Amino acid sequence: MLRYIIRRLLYAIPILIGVSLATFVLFNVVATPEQIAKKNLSSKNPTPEQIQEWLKDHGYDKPLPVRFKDHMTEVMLFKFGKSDATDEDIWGMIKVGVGPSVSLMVMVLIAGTFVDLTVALFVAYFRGTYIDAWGLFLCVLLMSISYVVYLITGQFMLGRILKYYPSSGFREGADVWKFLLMPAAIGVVSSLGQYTRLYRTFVLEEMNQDYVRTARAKGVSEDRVLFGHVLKNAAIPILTSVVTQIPLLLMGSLLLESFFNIPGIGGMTVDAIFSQDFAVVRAMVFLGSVLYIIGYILTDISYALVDPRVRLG
Amino acid sequence: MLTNVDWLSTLAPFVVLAAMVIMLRRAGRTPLWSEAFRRLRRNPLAMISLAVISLYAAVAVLDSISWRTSKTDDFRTLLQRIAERPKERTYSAPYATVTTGEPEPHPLNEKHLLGTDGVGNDVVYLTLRGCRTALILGGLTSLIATPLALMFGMLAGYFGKWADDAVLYINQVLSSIPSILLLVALMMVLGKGVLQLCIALGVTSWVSLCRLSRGETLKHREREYVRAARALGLSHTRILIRHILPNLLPLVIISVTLGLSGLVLAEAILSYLQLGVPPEVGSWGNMINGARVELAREPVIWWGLASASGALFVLVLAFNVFGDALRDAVDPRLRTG
Amino acid sequence: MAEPLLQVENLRTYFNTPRGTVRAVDGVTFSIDPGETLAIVGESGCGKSMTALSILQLVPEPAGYIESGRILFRGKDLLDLRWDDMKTVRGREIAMIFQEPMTSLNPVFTIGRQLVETLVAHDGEATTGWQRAEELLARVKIDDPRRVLHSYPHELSGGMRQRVMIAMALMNRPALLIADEPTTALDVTVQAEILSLMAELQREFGMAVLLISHDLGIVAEMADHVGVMYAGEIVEIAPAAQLYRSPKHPYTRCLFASLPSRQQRGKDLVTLEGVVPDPANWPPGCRFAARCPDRFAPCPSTHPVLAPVDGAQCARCLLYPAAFPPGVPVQSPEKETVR
Amino acid sequence: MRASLRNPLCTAALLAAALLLAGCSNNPYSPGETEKPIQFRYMIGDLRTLDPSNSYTVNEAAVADVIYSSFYKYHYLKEDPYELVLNLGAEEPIREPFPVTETVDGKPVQKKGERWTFKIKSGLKFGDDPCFPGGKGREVTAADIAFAFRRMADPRLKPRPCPVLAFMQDKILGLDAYVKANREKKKANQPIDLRNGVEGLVLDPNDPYTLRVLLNQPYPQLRYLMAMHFTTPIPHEAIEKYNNSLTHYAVGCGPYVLKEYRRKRHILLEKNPNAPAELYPTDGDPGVAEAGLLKDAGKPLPLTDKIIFSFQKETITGWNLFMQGYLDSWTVRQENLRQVMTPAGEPTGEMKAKGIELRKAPQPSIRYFIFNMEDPVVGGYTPEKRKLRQAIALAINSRDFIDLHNMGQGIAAQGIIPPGLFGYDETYKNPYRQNDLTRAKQLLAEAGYPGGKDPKTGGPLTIYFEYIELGTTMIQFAGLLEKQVEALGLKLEARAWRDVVWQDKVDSGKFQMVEYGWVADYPDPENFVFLLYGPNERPGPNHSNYKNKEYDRLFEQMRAMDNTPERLELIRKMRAIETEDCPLVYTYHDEDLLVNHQWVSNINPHGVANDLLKYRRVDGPTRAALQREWNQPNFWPAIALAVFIIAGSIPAASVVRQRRHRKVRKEG
Repeated sequence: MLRYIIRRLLYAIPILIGVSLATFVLFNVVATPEQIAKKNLSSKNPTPEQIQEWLKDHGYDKPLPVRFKDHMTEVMLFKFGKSDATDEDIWGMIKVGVGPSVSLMVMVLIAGTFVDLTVALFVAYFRGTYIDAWGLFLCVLLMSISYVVYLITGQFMLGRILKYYPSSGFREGADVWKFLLMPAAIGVVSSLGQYTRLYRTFVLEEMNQDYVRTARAKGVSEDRVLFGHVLKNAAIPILTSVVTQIPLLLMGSLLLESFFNIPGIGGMTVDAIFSQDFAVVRAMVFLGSVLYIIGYILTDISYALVDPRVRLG
Repeated sequence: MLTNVDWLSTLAPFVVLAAMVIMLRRAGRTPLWSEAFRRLRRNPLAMISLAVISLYAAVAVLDSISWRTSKTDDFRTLLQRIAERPKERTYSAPYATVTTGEPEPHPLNEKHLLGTDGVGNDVVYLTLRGCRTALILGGLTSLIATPLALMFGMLAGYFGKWADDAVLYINQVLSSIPSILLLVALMMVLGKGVLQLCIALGVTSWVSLCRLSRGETLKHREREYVRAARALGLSHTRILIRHILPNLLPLVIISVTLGLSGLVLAEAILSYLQLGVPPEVGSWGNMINGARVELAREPVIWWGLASASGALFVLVLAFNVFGDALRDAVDPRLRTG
Repeated sequence: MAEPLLQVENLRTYFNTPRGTVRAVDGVTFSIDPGETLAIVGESGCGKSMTALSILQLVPEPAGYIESGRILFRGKDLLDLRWDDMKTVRGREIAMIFQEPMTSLNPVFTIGRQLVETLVAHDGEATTGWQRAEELLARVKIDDPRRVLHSYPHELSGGMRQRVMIAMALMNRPALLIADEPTTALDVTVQAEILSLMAELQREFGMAVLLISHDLGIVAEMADHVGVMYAGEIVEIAPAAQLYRSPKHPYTRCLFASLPSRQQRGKDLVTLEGVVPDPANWPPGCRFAARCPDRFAPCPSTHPVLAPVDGAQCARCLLYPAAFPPGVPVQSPEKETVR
Repeated sequence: MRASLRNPLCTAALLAAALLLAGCSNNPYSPGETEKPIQFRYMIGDLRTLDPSNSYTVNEAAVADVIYSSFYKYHYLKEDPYELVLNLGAEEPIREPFPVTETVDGKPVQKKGERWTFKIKSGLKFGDDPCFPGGKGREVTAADIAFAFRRMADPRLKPRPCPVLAFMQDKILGLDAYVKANREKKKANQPIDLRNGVEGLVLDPNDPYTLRVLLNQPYPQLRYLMAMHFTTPIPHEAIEKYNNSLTHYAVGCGPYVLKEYRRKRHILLEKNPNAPAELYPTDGDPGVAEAGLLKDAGKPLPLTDKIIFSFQKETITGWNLFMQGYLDSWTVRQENLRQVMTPAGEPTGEMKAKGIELRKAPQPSIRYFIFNMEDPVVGGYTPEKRKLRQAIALAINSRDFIDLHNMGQGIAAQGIIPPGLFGYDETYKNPYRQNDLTRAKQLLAEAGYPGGKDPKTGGPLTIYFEYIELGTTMIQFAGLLEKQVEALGLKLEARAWRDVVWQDKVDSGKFQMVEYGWVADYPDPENFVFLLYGPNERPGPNHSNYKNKEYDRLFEQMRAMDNTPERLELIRKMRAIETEDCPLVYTYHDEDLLVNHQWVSNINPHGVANDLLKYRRVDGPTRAALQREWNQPNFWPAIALAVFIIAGSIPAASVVRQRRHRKVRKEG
């Protein structure tokens, strides 16, 4: 297993180089560094040499090839340098932001998967009846609502009408869950339609397999068949879809965190986008890609864990 | 008079419509599609959603035909001439007679079915103008992404070796960048605008289609009829175009139709990040984004959000339902519903 | 003769399909005595597998359902049982093995666990289950049963998997074993081993076997009685020897004629022209009429009844006067054609 | 589902639901905290820096000015006019003429300079901090103030240089040379010595509490600088220990100490045990006592133990928190105004119900349109060009902008000097700000554009207005300007830009007309009239590049004068000149509207001072009680959902039972 992981990581290196190449090209065709400098100096009237100083400070003044070399070496070693807007060390900002982001993500992932799976099994159990038909149609309805609309109405409902939990902000300590519950609820509901339908399909595919008929022929009860045999087999595609959600969630929480003022990585990236802070966005694109690649590797490993037939060569 | 018509935006929809009709008729002759159409016709849900989509398309076409009366005047589309209402001062509730949210409410020029937004534009009119943007987003992006993906996919699948590795590498790099961030980066580079948005969405959405078409091409390349065609001395390109492409079409059409809803939804997210379309282009994303502030006001201003998200919801629902129905009609094995 | 173990009377199993109601099993009647082997033979699609599944009420829902008929097992009608109570019969008194050993075992559970589950499902003890499983695996001639218990289905060959299926079926010492084409998916050498194993176990456990097959060769060796099914009905049923000696129903005769055998060396095989009628709307008269070489006047319009024609041998063919349904004038074919 | 399986699942779900509902309260702070005497404030954005040497925005000052005290402070209850009172200072500084010799490019020159002698109180101590030996704050000396002056000249200051250095650089003896020397040292990255080196800062070896400042020209504004946090005493130990970075760390001798600064989360200030003895003022402007502002007269400051600033990036969520009682006060934005104030200016019923109090806070600021004087169309000093600008000025109606854009908050502006400052004259009516369309049309005709038509093109003359794309409010603003200008027959094209691009256009003069604003650095008219001073041209604050020799001469004369009638005369002359040329069109002086909860007292929004939080008192128990009352969770949706789930599961359960008990054979 370890050998397989190492090999996959080595495969990842060229891709990471490709990604950092792409980010470099993308971000150096944008607004001239002078404009970025002026924006970030934010004093009423920055003098020309102040701008020059800022450029030197952030390394924008070197010629393109030199900047390219620096960029590639720095990014590969995760040295992201300083943010354009706030001069903070980006790696420090990320370290601070990881805590809330991960806790939110874990909450949404676990609650989401549990809810989606329960509803999917419920609907699959009643396949062929009205529950199945209406359940499916409801899923398509939920899928068609835009994510932003979920956020706006969700926050309005939870903040102004229900008032169960704080509708924004964040605080470490014991009751951190009080701040994460509302955003997590919205995160779960917004992805409910799509994943319930997906899981239902996995379960139904397994229902029609021969071994189910064998199990019934053995006199095994319907529940054992569904929750024992079918669920264990359906777990394979379900687990892989859950694992692929992880990087998506970390990035998906972009809007969730900025809507609910949770100081996580997502919120930080949205601020960077609003203030055209290219250093941070560039770092996040790279970090996002690393997470995606790890996500893909996790997916393959999860195959082996769940499905005895798969051997990681 | 000739120079007063904005030919590009007026003719574009008709050209697209004509192309679609021709394609449909040619496809109708092939057994696969005629069977699919027959099944579709019998599916009531599919027909309703098709009707809804064509209604949106009609509004979009109305919004495309534009001309100006005199040299100095600017272009106004047919829809503007029909649906445009006089601008009010600021917000006003549906069917109200006075503005809301002002210290001294001012009387309105006329009643508005769904009220007006912050700058006084009639909400119904704005929603109608959103149709064109949404359909362009869906249509133009697919127009950009699909040929690109097909070409790369087929090249990779058919020729293999270095072509395959190159396309796979690009594919892997692009797909390992989170789609939201890739979109954001592209929009920051390209700037705001419907065309830029289409290009950005196109770049992010061609990856999955490319992988799909590569897989299919690989499958078909091994089939005997391809080897037979090679034996007959047909050139590679002829084989690709005449033989492999028609086999890819069903899958491609299905994945494009299913992808449309994702494209339309993406616009709302980008508008929140202020990377969507500029304010003067009517777009539901901007309306929804504005609604955040409106909901916080007292009295709550809900009609902007309601109409924009309603219109978006109905269109996306129609795309989803029609996409599923089309997939089931074309190839029941692919059924996931 | 002792009271029959299983009596199936006029069993009808239908399917709702977009093209109308498919009458897959349309009035099947037969019975099996304890310890005896009845084989049901027929082309694929004639409803023999569906008959087997209907006995255990494993008809694929929601399309399929049992229209009517009775299935008496030890005198009790299984169709009157509620779905839960039926559970106690399945796997304990009636066991079943299937055609595709490759997919019939759950790929993600170990063999041992799936065997033990059969016992546990009927309130057996897990610990005794493991011992019993090991004994049975040995009994079905699998070497190193302990290793097999802990391995996964994909690690075994087709033949071994079928042996595991047989062991699984015998966990609860069933009175009746239904074997739905057990050897079709296996190559010939393994087939012989499995069949001889089944015969041995049948004698040892005193178990009745309902063998579903389309291979006349296998049926000849294994079966005491043989029933021939065509188009959802039993067209002929008789003790095996008698059937092979003198098949009465024209369809059975064609089946035997299409078998390659020494007598017909060099001649091309007899093939039946035409195709099995559409199960959504069976023809009114004798369903074999369209393809029957001995067809004569009443065949297309009169639906023959399965009637005794020679001692224990019954046939559903108008060639034999007994097959005419009551109230229909008996006719006989002009010329005598004797094969 | 089998009964046994269903039970644990159901009980677990019910338990979880009960736990969630029981534990739910939307109080974002830990329980019991709102009872204590703590102020709950907020910040819209992350603070760039709290460093006293270069912190500049109003938000940063609100925090910094209660951590760092200076020689002077503004009298809390006197705003008409603003008055300086001693804070760290022991007595009023001695200001005496003092001949000074200064080497100007090599040659010594005799100058009529000035010497100020500042004497601070003894026994003042810095807040405790690990940078001091033994962790205890040491005594404050005059050397620390000198250190602060020199630190302003430190080129390594992050994230921006000291904004007020330019005002003093050419006035304090030797400061200019010191600044240049430090820059050379930084290039050669040699160490910079901030503890000595400026001629003009004279310390008395045997009197550690006296600092003398030598100036090469009279500079009365020095008094105001001694009231700003730039000249607060800075301990050199902190600079050495925290390698010159006081952006998010603070060591001062003010009433509060910076306990914790979590980026993008919160700022926590706590009472400074070593705080200097400061008392709540016992007198003030007339009407102060009636307003209840003297209830705590004479009490030692600060009146609250802690201040928590939470970050509210979204104004919506922030406003919700205020309405739920979790923030003590809020600056009203345009979207909530309708909910706060009735047309007559009274608080609405909802506000009265919650006992929320409304306060207007005039700000010494000015909003104005700028014409680019170097633009071929609107620029130029010829009578025609001047008439064109005057015509447009007459067409612009400030009242409309105040009503629509700022929702009725603000005073229509006649001149460049805002109310509350020396030189402001309520009675003055700017001839070109009286919105007189007929006169405007007549002036437009005289300017050569009869009826707004441009003789060259035949069509209406087009003027371009550039603004920042910031959502509906700015579009509304541009739309209103368009309507007013086009009333003259002219055509106004408003174009939106990203703020980076807009700033670039303004600084490089690539515009015809833009809208701009200026907030006072210190309450002196010089800080406003210098917006039209020639040498301050772009990219300096004089964005219109207005150049008038006479105006510049008068400015140089008045800038260093005391507030005397002669200075007032000079200001009037300058106003006459720039009104005729009309490079700027003044619209309004901004006015903030503050809302405060009933449990906060001693609120007096001061025009210039920023150390207001130390005077505030908070009644914790009433606050906690009201919070509980206003935030009753609304349970009916949860109950409705539960009922729906239970109702939904009954038919499902019956389907299950029916399915398990069905007979396979169809009945009959």
